[in-house]
Amino acid sequence: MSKVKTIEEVVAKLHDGATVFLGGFLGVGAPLKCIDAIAASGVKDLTLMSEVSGMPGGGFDMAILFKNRQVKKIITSHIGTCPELLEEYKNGRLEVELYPMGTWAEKVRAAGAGLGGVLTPTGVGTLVEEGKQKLTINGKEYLLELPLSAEFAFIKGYRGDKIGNVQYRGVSINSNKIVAAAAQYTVAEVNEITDVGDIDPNLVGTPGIYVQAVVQGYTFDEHKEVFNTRWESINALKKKK
Amino acid sequence: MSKVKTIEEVVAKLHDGATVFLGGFLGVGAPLKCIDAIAASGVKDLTLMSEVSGMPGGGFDMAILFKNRQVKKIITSHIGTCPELLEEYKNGRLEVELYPMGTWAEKVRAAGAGLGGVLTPTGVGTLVEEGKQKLTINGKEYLLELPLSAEFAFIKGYRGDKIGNVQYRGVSINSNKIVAAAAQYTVAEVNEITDVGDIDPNLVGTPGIYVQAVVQGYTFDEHKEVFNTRWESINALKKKK
Amino acid sequence: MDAREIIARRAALELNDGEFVNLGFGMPTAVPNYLPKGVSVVLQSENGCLMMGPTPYVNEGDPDVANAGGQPITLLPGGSIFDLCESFAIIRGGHVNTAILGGLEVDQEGNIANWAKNAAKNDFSPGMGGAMDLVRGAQKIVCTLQHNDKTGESKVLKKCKLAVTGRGVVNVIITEKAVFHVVNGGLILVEKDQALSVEDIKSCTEASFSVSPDLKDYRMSGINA
Amino acid sequence: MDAREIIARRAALELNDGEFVNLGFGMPTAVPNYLPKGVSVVLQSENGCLMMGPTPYVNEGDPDVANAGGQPITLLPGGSIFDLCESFAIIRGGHVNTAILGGLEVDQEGNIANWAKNAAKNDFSPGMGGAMDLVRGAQKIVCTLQHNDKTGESKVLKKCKLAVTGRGVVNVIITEKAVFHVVNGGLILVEKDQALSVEDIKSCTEASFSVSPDLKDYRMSGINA
Repeated sequence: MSKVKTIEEVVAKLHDGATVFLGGFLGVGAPLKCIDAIAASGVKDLTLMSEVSGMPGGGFDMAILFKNRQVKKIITSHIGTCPELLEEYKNGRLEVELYPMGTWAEKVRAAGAGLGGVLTPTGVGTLVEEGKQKLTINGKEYLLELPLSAEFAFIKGYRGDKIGNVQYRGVSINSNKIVAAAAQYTVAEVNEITDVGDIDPNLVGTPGIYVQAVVQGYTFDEHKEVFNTRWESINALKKKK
Repeated sequence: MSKVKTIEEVVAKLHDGATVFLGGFLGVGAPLKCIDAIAASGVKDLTLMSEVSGMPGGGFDMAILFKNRQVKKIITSHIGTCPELLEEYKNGRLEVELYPMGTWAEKVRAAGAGLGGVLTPTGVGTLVEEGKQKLTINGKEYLLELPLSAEFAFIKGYRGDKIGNVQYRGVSINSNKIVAAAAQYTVAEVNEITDVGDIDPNLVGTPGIYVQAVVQGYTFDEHKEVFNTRWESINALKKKK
Repeated sequence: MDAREIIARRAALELNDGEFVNLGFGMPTAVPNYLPKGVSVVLQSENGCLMMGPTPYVNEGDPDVANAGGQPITLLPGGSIFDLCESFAIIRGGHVNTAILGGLEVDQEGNIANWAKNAAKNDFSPGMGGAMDLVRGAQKIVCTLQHNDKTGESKVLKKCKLAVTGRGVVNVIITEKAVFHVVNGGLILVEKDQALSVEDIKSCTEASFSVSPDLKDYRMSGINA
Repeated sequence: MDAREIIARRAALELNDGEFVNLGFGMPTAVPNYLPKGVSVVLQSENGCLMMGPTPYVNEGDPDVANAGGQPITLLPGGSIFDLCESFAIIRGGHVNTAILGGLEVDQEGNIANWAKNAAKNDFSPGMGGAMDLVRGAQKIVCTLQHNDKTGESKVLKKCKLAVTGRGVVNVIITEKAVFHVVNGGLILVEKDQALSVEDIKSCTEASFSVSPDLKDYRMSGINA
């Protein structure tokens, strides 16, 4: 019962109007190959849920989905970095639902963890309060924030085994570990697919119980090249003297 | 500014009536040397907070603190395994406050994470409801569970560096990672104290920001021997044919 | 064959290949011994791992690998380790397919009591441990218990007398005499010991139940199933 | 010296050796360049690490090590990595000693506005990102901003006009002309540009403030402090 699938197989499960978590943070730790396949599939009216939006500069990561007008709504904490998204938003074709970054993460965690909600001090006294229940605990005000889940999650791991265990590498763990637990169908795009038993149990970031499919992304060498090329193109790396 | 201290130094900070988290789960991942030092210190009227109680069979782990009558109250999910605790309880000298195991963990996490509380379905319709606010979210009932914090936490890690980063090993991570974040003064007892930079950033389970002191516990070799001896003494290991 | 083995052999039939399973203390721990051919499941230990394996030999215990009883275990290939918040997120979040629990009592509304000897405050109950989380979280809850106590009283009741662990949470009740499904807050007898009539089951059961039109003889893994 | 450098040099004096610090985008990112001798701090990047180091060279970027702006960074020895829930648990839970943030406006009640250009719904605000969590969580909130806008209007107000990020959360306000402490919901002028009188500060500041009996000349790390 291997969970290894092709990207085409898993993307074919999407439908117009689907709710979809995209892991990553401004492109780092993003499931780049799955995003490209979603773009190619032409599926539309998606509700994307992502901690933040695309890597500054555009033309990378989730930007293509906005450029193709495949997204109806985004639920996130920040949209300022992705020009293609902003274009859709300013033209009135994109609905935006904003939560503070830590609140977004807790809402998704709550969904995966079977909690009915969490009380957070973040956003008290701000526009974020609107429409939310406020509770006072020991004299301090908190907002009740409800769970946020989706039908699908596309995450990016370093290594994944055939039963869905995922090992992360570096800060690419970011939102991937959180959204993996909160979707009905979680797809892990990884640099390397390993045999069962090849990942030290201590290094499993997302256990296979949360994962429905494992797909091959860029190899690690390709992954390095993709990012170094991208970062060089936006002058994000120091020049050698 | 090294956080490395002696066990005597950190235990001297305790006071009668202190609230203290003990990491571990039935002795596994317990800060055994710190517990012995707390016993030797004679500090009393402690409120202990521990996910569960001592390893079945008694005479190990936190048992000594009950035997010495140093504990006024325990906040936990289960007390059935530690004969010394039960003796105190049945004689009316120990107050017991019980929460379901997952609820206990979420309460402690909430304290460390600055949340005002979480809504959990666990315990709805049971004695656990008593005195708690009940909220209905989308037609389902939840209990509001409030944060649980303490003045001190004693945790057990595998390796710790001089700025307080802690790496765990195996299931000994259990409650240690959670309680480390929820105390004002967290002491990490480790098998090995390392230089800064010796722990791979991906392997840090509790970052130094949560840790105030690092103390040398049993070396890893001693640690193996302590557990194999203990487990053999309670016939928990298979005999070789 | 004693009642405990009968129940474990029947409970094993509730598990499907590839499922993630949590087993309570007592009778449920014997279930993996009777898994049908071709069925392999992943066992969760709620103290923080998946893919629990057998007990290690003397001197070969890993001091950092143990089960929810504090006893040494091994991990099978493909195992994973996590902290207790994550472990109960897995449980509460509905990610465990099946939990098989021992019950002190169960009733026709799907309530289960398995943590406190009685509901009184001075009962010195050992505490609920992880049982309340499990009954609210796992997708399917199987309650295993002997049909009657030592004095012959039914443990399958109209209403639990002990303090309950959860209300309306049980999906399947397995005793050594019968198997009931809990559907819409009522019991349906789906299997019974071949040697007993429906009337026999009625006379040793306090709970009301209906009889499945598809009533079968009691099945046991490795015996007749 | 331009206003931004002046502010960064002053803000650097708010940090103590060994502190865990979060720096917002813009001016605050320059602060580490001016840390006083003997002061070293641990920088958190809210996307999931502690102990942020400098930008790597071309072709030496690690594809899995980046900051909260999606830009490549390095980690210093002693670094640690965690997911976003943990990162914001660190922030919201009060474990960060000091956050230095840029402000669009700040007011005499300690309110700060730094995420939305105005409070109207069709403002196309970029979103609050992690700013609302930071202002509620860090032990000390330092708001840095230029004293006046391009038209000379004060940005240190009686009441923020923009949508606020948090209410009553700011502890220290640093402009290129003055430093205020926020105490009991009111401002105290604690430092001012030596070339300016208290009256000068009053005339370019909309907010009311009292003057510290211990009023000092404006200090800058590496210059006069």
